[in-house]
Amino acid sequence: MARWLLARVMNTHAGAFGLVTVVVLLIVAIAAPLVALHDPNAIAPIDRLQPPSLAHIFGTDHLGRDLYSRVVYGTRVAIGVSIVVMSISLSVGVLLGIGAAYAPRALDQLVLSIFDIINAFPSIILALALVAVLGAGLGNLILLVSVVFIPQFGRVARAQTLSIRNSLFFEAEKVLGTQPWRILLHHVLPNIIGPIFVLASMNIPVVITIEAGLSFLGVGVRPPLASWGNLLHDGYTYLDQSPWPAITSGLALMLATLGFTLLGEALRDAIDPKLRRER
Amino acid sequence: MKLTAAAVAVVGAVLLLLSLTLLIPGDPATMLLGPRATPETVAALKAEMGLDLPLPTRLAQFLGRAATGDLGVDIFSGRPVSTMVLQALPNTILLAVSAILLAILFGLPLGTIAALKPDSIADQAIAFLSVGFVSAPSFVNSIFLLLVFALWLNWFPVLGAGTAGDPLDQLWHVVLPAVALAVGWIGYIARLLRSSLLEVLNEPYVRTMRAYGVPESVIVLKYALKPACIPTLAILGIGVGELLGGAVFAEVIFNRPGLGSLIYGAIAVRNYPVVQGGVLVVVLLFVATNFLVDLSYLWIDPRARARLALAGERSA
Amino acid sequence: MAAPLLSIRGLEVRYATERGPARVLRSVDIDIPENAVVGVVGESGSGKSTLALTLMDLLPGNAQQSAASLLFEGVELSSLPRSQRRRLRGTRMAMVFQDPMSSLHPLFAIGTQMVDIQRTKHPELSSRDLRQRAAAMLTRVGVPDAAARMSRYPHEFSGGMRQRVMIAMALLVQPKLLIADEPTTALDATIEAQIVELLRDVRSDIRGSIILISHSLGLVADLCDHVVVMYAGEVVETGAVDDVFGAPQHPYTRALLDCEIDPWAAVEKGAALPRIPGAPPDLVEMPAGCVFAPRCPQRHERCGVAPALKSLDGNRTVACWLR
Amino acid sequence: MTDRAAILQMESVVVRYGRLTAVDRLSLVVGDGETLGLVGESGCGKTSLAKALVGLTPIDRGRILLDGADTSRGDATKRGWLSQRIQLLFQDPVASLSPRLSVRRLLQEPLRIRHALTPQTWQEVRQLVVDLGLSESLLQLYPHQLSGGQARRVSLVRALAMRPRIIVADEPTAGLDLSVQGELLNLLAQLQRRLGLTYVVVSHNLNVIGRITDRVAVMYLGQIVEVGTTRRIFDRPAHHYTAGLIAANPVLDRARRRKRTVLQGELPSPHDPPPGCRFHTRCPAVQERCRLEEPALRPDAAGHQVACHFPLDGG
Repeated sequence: MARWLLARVMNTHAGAFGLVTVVVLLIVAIAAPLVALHDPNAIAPIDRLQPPSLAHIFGTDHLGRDLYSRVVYGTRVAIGVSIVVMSISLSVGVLLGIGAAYAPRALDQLVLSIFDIINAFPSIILALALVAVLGAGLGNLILLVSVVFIPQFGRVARAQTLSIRNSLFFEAEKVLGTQPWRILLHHVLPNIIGPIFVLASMNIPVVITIEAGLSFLGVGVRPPLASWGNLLHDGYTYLDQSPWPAITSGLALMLATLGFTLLGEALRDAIDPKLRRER
Repeated sequence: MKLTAAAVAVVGAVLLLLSLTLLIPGDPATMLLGPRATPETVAALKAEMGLDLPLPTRLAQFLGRAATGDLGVDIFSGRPVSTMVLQALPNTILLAVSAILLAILFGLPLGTIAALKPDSIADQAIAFLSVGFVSAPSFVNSIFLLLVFALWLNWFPVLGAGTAGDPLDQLWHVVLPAVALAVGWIGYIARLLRSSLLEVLNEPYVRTMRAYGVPESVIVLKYALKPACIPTLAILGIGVGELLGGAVFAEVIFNRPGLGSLIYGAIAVRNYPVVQGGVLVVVLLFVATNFLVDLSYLWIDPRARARLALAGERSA
Repeated sequence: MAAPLLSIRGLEVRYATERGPARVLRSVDIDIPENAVVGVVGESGSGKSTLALTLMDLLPGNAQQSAASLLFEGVELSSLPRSQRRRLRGTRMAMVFQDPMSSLHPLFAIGTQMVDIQRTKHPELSSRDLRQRAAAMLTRVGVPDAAARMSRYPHEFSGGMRQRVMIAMALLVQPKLLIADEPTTALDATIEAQIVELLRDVRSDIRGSIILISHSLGLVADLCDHVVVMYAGEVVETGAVDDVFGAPQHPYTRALLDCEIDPWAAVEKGAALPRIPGAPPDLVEMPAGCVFAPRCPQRHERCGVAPALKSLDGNRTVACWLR
Repeated sequence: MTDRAAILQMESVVVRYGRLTAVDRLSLVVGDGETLGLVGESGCGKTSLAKALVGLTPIDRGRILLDGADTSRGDATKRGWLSQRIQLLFQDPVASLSPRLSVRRLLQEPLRIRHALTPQTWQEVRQLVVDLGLSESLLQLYPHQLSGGQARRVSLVRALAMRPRIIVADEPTAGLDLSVQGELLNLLAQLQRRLGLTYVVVSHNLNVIGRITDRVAVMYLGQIVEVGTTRRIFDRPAHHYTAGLIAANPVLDRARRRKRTVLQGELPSPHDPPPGCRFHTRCPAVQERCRLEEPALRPDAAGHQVACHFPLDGG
């Protein structure tokens, strides 16, 4: 299965590019201390806002910190946050979604209404409001962005479960007298996990963007922790003095979202045959 | 049905907003009066702001006042929030509408061209551009556009929304932020339209048209584009939400007055009535556009009209 | 004998598949006489629907076609530019499809569609005239309250009514060649009978030939003068319906006719039903020789070489070494 | 009536979906070991009835007795009671197999459900696989890799592994080519002889029904309009609808084709069935009484039942 998936993903240029980019980013994130050339938080006011050089290949920021090293550590935050957020939203959303599909009508409606309420806010506005109220910081950021994404997983899980409950093979299992727990475990779960997995992989770049965006607005990851959003904010502040902080962190962010998007799409095309015709 | 769901969502959203203010670590009254305030003055201010009342009462009061257009007052300046929001709203709407129009204006033809000649060089170029566009975060776009076109090339103004009462100047100021917001949606619309158009062009009903020699231009422009636009329309609803979110960044980066920068500025100083009022208006705007999108299905798809009529009959 | 309306010689169609090209039609030779109803019968995979789409030039993108000759009304279609070929559709040729639900556009009123399909044939007529013609034709094919129904959408019609609309469309353009691909398969039995009656009834309205593609031997026997029997992409037998069904010459035709159950036949309930053992060949990896040989009860050494379609008495052809 | 002992009795069964009455006061008896055909056009309720028989659709009124036991009371409502007595073969065999399970797992499932998965029972199932003409290499495959015929046999093995006494087959030959349908029908006949099965065959293919069934029940708008032996139904249909349905069947025999009458009109909406005789809007022999009074399903001296005020000759 894994090998088959890999082959399908590598089959297209876009998929291969996405996979390679994501693998490189993962390595950078895990091995950040090895990949970075400097201490990301070492301040050197004399070297502030330097253009790229041999010593600082991405240049330096307004405090003279090495941008390359900060971008490398920012990878850690971006990928770490997005994976944790997706894990939380996925688990909670799938549980709620399947639960709603099996629950009596009133309970189902209640869960749907909660999803509707969360969805009534544009996601960045909701995250902004939540983080602003509960305070900035990594933990709150993860928790609250997770909340924003729960409805998506919940809805997909619910819709998939309902469509399976309407499917012929579900009826066939009932006629055979299959126990409900067996149906759930062997027939419902395996069939909804594909689309859920695709949704998660497609949402990772979105979470990366939201994390960076909130940090950019100063309500996300707190400085001096290096987040691409923080770097970008500093870059924006000193844009008229040196474009390098903004350019390097912006490009890192774009590369990450592009890589994850392409990988997500390749996975979707591989897993979901109905969507395979799309590029 | 849709209308009730929308109403439930709005009421729920307001409830959520208000309950959030309960969870605030430092409450606004204390914050406003500073650390040296006596408990009595804090309590007095709280009473004045209605913060001492139980949540359901506050909710009812807030909704009751909101229905008459009263969103409370700015805790610092004492200005009515509704006035502030109304002043900011046109700028944000101009930005959002420009971005949507740009996205449709470029996305629609690009998607159509790509679908008509699948796998051609044009198609591949469009596909390549679209993916790049889709994945670029709007605030990165904003900063890069600002850097290149305003700071380096000096083609467009750097900051602000332009002089009030000068439409041309305002339009000039909206170009860069609108492009920054639209870029992702150009790619998204182009890709979505391409795939749905390809699907539609393979439908049996298109084959029927071809079997009677109906010219390909009529088939594409009249018969295929209409059904192919339905999925695009569906994501436009969600898109408006993302645009309103993206507007926060565009307005902050380009220093434009607007709902986004209003909310952002208020959050920084915990000016909760302004945050509440601003977010409420954003939510209303978002829910209303989604409702309009749902309505437009009825206009496009006769089957949706029939389903609605049937549902009405059942509930009657 | 008069020249046929359509003469197909050496038609080959391949579909690109993941495993390689599937040879869906192979060296197909068929003559469609003037003013005749020709049935094309065959089971799934016989290539009968591909044949229809080939004639209409409506093959999907992954199909590759090569024909030695497609002579229609004295014009060689295979050398005709695409634009001229398109202009034949809706003027000299038309088609009725199997599924009347998906074959009509769900978002446009019936009338709009019926007007647009006439424009190639009647560019000189105004939309208003075309609309009137369409409404009159709906009445002709038995759609009640036709004028009002013109502004209705396909989902507001029953399956049988939709198929009447499709037939009305075909009649509106007066084709020389009408291809009907399983026109009653998607319909219920009593509605199917109504559509069969309608087809019989409008037969004389069409001053041309009809190709009826069907898996139902009964339907072909019911409606057609001539029959073409196809198996796995090849024509195995042709001739007048009564001759072919009365005295089949090809072992496949005979076996297939045997498989058709006669519910009135006086047979013991326990008696085994006839069947053809085995399955049709894989069109991607075709075995050499006669296509039917692996399932044929009468196969012998010569079947290792594919037999050509040869003429018999009484205007019949058959592709079998035994004849 | 049948001379066999009744194994399945439907008594005034009503099946509703919301406001739609799909099966309306339907009574029918199936004899032990017989093959009963259930025919009718789409919307007549035959599939709803089949689902009700296997417990997939609850019945709103009336009762279904299996071996004399009410299937909605007592022991019969326990999981496994019904499934070990009656099984359904679905019309779309590929879609009725859970897509993520291998054929091996699919075939073991009925044994697991019965808590009877032992090397010996599994060996029996594998023998059944071979008996049905399936290769053992199939066990490795997944449903989407099977042909329609193969999937149908896998479903059949699954059903048989529950050791039912009755099998309801919904359109057993749908999607099968003429040249291979005989194979499946022969197989069903063999199994019936070997295991003493009772079949309820739902089909629109009158040729198949005419050949393989002992008796036929004809349905129209949720009700049975005629029940009798297959020979009698085909040779001398008493209900005008039955006659129209049989006449609509395209057959090779030209002599039979010539004398056909075509039923006019379309099926009225099942949401709003006509008053009186439900068939009166399309009946060629309609009288005033038919519009007012609903005819009951009544047996004649020979036990042939028909619901018509003015049946065809000898009815």
